[in-house]
Amino acid sequence: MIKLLWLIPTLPFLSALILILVGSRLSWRVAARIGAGSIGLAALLTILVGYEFLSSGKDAYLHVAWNWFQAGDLSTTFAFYLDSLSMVFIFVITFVGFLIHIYSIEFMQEDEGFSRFFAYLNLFVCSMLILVLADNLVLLYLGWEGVGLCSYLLIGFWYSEEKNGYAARKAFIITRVGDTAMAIGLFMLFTVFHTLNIQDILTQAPLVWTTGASMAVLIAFLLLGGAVGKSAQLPLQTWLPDAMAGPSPVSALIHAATMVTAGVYLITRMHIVYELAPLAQLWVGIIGAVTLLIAGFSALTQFDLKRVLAYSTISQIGYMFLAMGVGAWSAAVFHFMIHAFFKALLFLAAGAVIMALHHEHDMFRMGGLKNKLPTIYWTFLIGAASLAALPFITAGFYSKDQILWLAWAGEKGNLWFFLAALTGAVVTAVYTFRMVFITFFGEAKTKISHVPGMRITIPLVILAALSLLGGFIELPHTLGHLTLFSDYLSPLLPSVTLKEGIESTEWAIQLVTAALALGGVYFAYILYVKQPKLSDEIKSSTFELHQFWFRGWDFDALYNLVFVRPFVYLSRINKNDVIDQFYTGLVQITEYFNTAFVKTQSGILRWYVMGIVVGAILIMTISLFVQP
Amino acid sequence: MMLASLIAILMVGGIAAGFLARVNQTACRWLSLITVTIAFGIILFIWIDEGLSMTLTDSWLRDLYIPWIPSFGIAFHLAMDGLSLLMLALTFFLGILAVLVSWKEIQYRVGFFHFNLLWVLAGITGVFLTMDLFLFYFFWEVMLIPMYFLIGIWGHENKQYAAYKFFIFTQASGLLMLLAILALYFIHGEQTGIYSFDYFALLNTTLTPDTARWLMCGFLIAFVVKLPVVPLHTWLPDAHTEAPTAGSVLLAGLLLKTGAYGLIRFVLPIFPEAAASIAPIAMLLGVVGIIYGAVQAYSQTDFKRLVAYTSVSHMGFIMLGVFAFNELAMQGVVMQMITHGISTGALFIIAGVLYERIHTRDILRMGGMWKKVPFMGTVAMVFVMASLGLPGLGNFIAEFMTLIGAWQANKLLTIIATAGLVFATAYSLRIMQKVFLGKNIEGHGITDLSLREKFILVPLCIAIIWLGLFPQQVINTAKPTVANGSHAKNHAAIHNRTRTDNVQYTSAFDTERRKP
Amino acid sequence: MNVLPVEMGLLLAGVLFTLGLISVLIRRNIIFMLISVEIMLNAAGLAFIVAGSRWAQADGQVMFIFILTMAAAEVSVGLALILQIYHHLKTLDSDAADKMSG
Amino acid sequence: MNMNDIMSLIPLWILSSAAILIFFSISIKRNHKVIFVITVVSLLVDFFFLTGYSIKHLQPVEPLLIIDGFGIFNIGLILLTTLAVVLISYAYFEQREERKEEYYILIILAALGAAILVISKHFASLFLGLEILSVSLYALIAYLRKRERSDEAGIKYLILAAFSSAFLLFGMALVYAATGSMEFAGIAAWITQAHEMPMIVVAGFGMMIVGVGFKLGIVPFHMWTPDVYEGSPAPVTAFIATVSKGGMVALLVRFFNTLNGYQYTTFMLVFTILAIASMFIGNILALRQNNVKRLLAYSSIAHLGYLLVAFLAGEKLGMEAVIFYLVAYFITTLGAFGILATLSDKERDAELLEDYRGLLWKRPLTAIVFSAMLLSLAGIPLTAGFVGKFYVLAAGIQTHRWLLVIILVINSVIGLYYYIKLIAIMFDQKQAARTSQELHPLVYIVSSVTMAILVLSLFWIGVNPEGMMTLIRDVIR
Repeated sequence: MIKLLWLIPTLPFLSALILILVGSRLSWRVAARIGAGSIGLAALLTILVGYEFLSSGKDAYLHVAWNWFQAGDLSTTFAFYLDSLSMVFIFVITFVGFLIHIYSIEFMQEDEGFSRFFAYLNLFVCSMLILVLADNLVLLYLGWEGVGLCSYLLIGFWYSEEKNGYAARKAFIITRVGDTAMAIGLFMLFTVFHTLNIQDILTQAPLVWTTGASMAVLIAFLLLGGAVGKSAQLPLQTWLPDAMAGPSPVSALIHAATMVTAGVYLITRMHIVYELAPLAQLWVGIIGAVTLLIAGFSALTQFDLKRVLAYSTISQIGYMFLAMGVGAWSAAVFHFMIHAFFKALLFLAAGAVIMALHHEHDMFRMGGLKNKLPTIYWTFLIGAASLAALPFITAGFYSKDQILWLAWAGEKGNLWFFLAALTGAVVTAVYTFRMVFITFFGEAKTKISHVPGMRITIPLVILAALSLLGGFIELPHTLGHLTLFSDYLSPLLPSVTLKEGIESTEWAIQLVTAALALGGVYFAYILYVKQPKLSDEIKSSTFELHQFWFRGWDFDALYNLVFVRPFVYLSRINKNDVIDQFYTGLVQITEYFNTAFVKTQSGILRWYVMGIVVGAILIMTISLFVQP
Repeated sequence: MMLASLIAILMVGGIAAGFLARVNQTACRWLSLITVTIAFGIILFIWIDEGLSMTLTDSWLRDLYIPWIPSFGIAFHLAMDGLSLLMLALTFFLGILAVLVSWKEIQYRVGFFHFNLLWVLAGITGVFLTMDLFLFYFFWEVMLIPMYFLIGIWGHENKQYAAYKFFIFTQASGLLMLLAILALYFIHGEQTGIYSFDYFALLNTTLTPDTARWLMCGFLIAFVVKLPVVPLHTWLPDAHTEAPTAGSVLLAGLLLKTGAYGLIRFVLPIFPEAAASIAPIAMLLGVVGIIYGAVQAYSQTDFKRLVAYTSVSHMGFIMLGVFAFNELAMQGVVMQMITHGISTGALFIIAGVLYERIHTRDILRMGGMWKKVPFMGTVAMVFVMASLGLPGLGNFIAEFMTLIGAWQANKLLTIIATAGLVFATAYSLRIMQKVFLGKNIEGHGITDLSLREKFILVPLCIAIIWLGLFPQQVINTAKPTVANGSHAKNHAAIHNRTRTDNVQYTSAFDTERRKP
Repeated sequence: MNVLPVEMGLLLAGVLFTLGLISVLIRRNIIFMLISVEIMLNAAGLAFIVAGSRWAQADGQVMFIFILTMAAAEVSVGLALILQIYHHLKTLDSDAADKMSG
Repeated sequence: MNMNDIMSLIPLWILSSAAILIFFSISIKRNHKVIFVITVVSLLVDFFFLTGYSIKHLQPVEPLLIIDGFGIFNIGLILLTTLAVVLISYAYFEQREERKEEYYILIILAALGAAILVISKHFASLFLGLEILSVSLYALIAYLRKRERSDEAGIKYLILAAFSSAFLLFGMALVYAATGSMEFAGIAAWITQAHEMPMIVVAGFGMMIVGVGFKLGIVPFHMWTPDVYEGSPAPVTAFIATVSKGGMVALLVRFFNTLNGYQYTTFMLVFTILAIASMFIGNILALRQNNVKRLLAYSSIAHLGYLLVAFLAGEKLGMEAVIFYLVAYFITTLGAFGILATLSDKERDAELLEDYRGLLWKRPLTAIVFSAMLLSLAGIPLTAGFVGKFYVLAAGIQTHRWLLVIILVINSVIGLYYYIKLIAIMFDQKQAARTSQELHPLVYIVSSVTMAILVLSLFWIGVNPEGMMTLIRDVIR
């Protein structure tokens, strides 16, 4: 069964191909069956492959499809490499992907681009699978760009809106900036190792480099550049909020669960390089910490339901980066998985709400949905609770707690990381429940036009269950000490060495975390349910700051000013190509001479005689007086 | 003889088609199509026959030598290696498509059009095959005139201006190359007593560094104008924009490649040291081209002009790769020649197809066409993605190999070139946005691709994807040529070393003799 | 009899030549221009005679006769043309014959 | 003068007697056809005699002439060119009312003058040949009396030619005064002996350059060319452009080589300056010209500049290049003016650019032939002009005349512009309103066959120049 690993990415690819080629001629039922069914099969296959892989006890499985290209020293294969890390990822991708596909069948039912949507979505799943299964960095890059393309296509799915297209291009271009850094990183890796095979690089790296080798640091930074682009981290985070222009399932799958965590995958995959480059690793943490705060505060001020979730995604990935920064690899991957569950859930639920309210995105025009959409309400609440990391019952608590703890106690952790994470936790709780209260409590402001059906509710329920229970596979020391997940990853990803004598503080940290999360929820309750006026007062008293946060800390304005406008300006003023002026000038000079010379051909005989005389004088002068 | 027959078939076919059109225009089109297809068939036959068993040592597949002007040592010398094979395959592939795209577009003077089309192809075939420098120049010029007519007669509004510009730029640079060829001829003749224009003879000319640099500049200028390299590119946007679709396809797909081919075939092997000495400047020019072309492309509103500037940008990679002096980059260059021919050719075809429907090339007047023409949109998407270097499509392989090879030679320039990919994204997506996405401003009620158009574009799609996923066959075919070419630098090093060794040896000998 | 140095003879021819040349330049009447040219030709003939006498050869005089013959032929064609021009233009001003220029 | 001398001069006798024969024939009855046939036959006979007999009996005819391979080749070239001009002329003159028969006398005499010019080795024969040529040309230029421009062109040419002849003669006299010889070889011997050239000889040569430069129409003695080209009947223009200029080039080559002029840097400098000036000014003047005849006149100035490059390169290759270029240029120019003549009508020649608009669609073969000629002038491969230019460049590069060679290249590019402008007009989609009245088709057959032969030889020499090259190499040796 493990031999069929290649089928996992191939199935979605075939399905995408069919839908692109003949999709327009298929009925939506057939298209849906092909689109969702292929992912379903892939998910099933993943489980079977995973079962066999786990039971085989082997570290890794390699499937070489064909030799891709080989020239000079460079040799790349089209090969899939399965190990415990990629196993987690393909599981999340196919399984969550499958749920989202099911959801999409109903969500997109009315859309005329139904089959196109599924084609793109399948293509995305295929690319994402290639990304995480790639055995060399070139193939990974293929997947990496492939998901970028699909993200572009899906953000701009409703293409007749100009702003959707803008958001799509913005997403593609900004991630490409990161990709450029990553590509250069690949060039450097190749120069050092003469291969781009991931496993070869990882085995050789410790032999070639000592810890802190400048080349290692440089390469780690360049790869980090790719990661921050894809994962919407500082300073390339600005595309993600705009990416919400895409349909909600897209936001759920691509911009929450899978693609945006590709950066996390990349860094985790290359963790040996980062271990050898402590400076770069520290910066991974710093970027994570700063991003999670910035995005968290921005999330506080948004009124578009999906933008809140987008900023929250940035913030949560910040947590993962923070975890990687302190070397808590498995914690990062764990948070990735749990985050995939609850954030997909939140997006899907939000999508259902938006669809129910006739494509209304503004939270302040929702309200009172608690009773009208109970299933949605409850599942959303569970997701929110998990996001806010409400203690003990939610999966989010366990994953985030682990990060907080290791940021504090880990050898590479420090107080600032911890404080940032802690502040982030409070902020998360506040904006999450602000969202819940505004959307579902209070009085209804918009009529419900569509009640979600089974295809929407079932995925929500499954995801809700996972958001609650998923955390119990990894429990902290103080609460049962279950380490299924980190054990599973341990051969691959090293665990964190703790600072000496710090274990005893674990319970205190947990207590503080729990208290702060609950406090945040209560704070939100006061502001948005008990005394809504208070929130308005706060808002008006800090209007400038509010607006600044609302605009995402003005990064967009900055980039526009520094990069986009100069580029467009330069391009515009030089539309007619200044270099061409040079050649036009040459022509003009020649024409000038022409005009001048033509005057000498006056047609008057004596003038011509004069010409001969002048010539004669010239010749005589030269012959008699010039001695060359 | 097979090689000569390729050229002969095209020339005879051209003349026949020209006359046939007086009787029946459709027959003329069919005849042209069949002629090019036969040529394509011959190339495929050779490829299958030889290519599969190709090895490094036996890199010349076919050779034909007929004395032509013996008093000047000029011969009709054709030979084919892997590189020429690939280029010819591309030539005839695009040639077939060029005939097909003109099926409906060209209704005016059909016979003369096809005559010119086939003669351009014949000239290009000659350029890719000839191993005699005089003959090379001969074909180099021969392909210009029919091309000039293609632009000048069947072009768009400003065709005369564009045609002049094209002709004068290429002719000026070509003449400088002729000077260099002649100088090389005499230097070689004086050295060896054998006056010959033969490529393999001239390869062994010993040149002083100064002379070599000057002569190389002569060759270089012809090739970089064709390529084109900024700041010698300004003929290209005009020519590409004004040419009829088939003309644009041939220009972008093939004529630009003759420049790249010349660099690989002539500049590097004949002037290894000189080429190495200007490599940084050449690479810089390449990078300038990449960035400049991309910035220019972004602001254009004429679809074809935009694509033309992307060519400038993409050809910068060729300059960068050729002068990186390693096999990897060179393979990238060869790949780029092929994939750019396909992807840009396809974009021009799409521009042409749109022009036939809505009679404008102004992208500001397009928009929202996906709804009406999803098939065309999908195809366009593939090639737009190819032009921005999306992995999985041929251009990525080319650009990746070029860049990774160039990295070994010059890091800073490679970084800038890589950043150029961001710009490529910007202009490529702009095409998609303005043409197919967004709102349907003018309410064009247009029809999707016809069967003939699908027949043109789908093979291109398949080719570009195939090259992206299975490029190895191409790489293997080019390998013998490229491996030798990129060893030029090593050759040079060995050369210099032996020379200095000799000097040391004699001087040592002298001192020893003086000692007693 | 004192033999004049050959330089003097050539100088005389040169002066004659220059006079003819200047008068071609300053005359506008075509007939006068033609006459001036004849003067120049005769100057050349004089130079030939001087040169021939220097070397005591008849060649110089032979050349002079050739020149005379040729000048006569030239004048005959020239006068015919001038008649034509006068017929067309009603003037002998050479500046009037400037229909072709540019 | 012995029998051998008389035999070897037979080519000249034939021409003279043909002129006289026509003269008598006219006095009996004016018949264009008959005269035409006589002319053609005599030219052919002359040519066959030349190739059959003279070529085997090379010898000098002391003291004036020398019959050598070079001379024979040039006479042959002149005869064939004259033949071509005559063949073109028939249709051209057939549609005109003027008396056409004397034209043939004049053109045969002009050819005779040129033939004498190219075999002369003495100032006297040089002068005679030149003047026979010139005087015939005065009449030929002004032949179409009814056209206002023809007499203007005639008088301009007459005054200027006589003026420059005076320079030439005075120069000769000076040289003669100093050296005591009018034979080229004698002058050369004297100079070799004298070690240093006296001022008077330098001045003499300088003045001779004026005379020669005028005939060649190089800058600054070029100003007559456009006016005379425009004013003359098209076939005469062709004749001036080819035979008159080519004869002078041949003479120059002979004279310079006999004197071994390449050692005198002063004259090399003068010619270099003239060559550069001719190339630039000729081409630039042609750029925006709307009259095809004037355009070709300016282009001929530039082409003579190119020719001077090969001339300056000297050595064997340079001489070969000069001759080859001349041959190519003859074919091309004849072709171009031949087309111009066939397109002309009774009122005026087809000389405006507009007359050619859309010619390709109206008379495709004519347009293609004309394009081929223009491309040959531009030096594009497949044509004789290309090989000629290649030859010139090769000669220049072999002797390291880089400045000249690069200027030649620049000028080729400038020149390209107006040649392709003309081609572009012929390929234009619009068509000129003007349609020439049609004569009896038989009249055109002669012209058409001539044009066909010209265009075929253009391509033949362009594609397979080996034969011509061997021939020229033999001749020079």
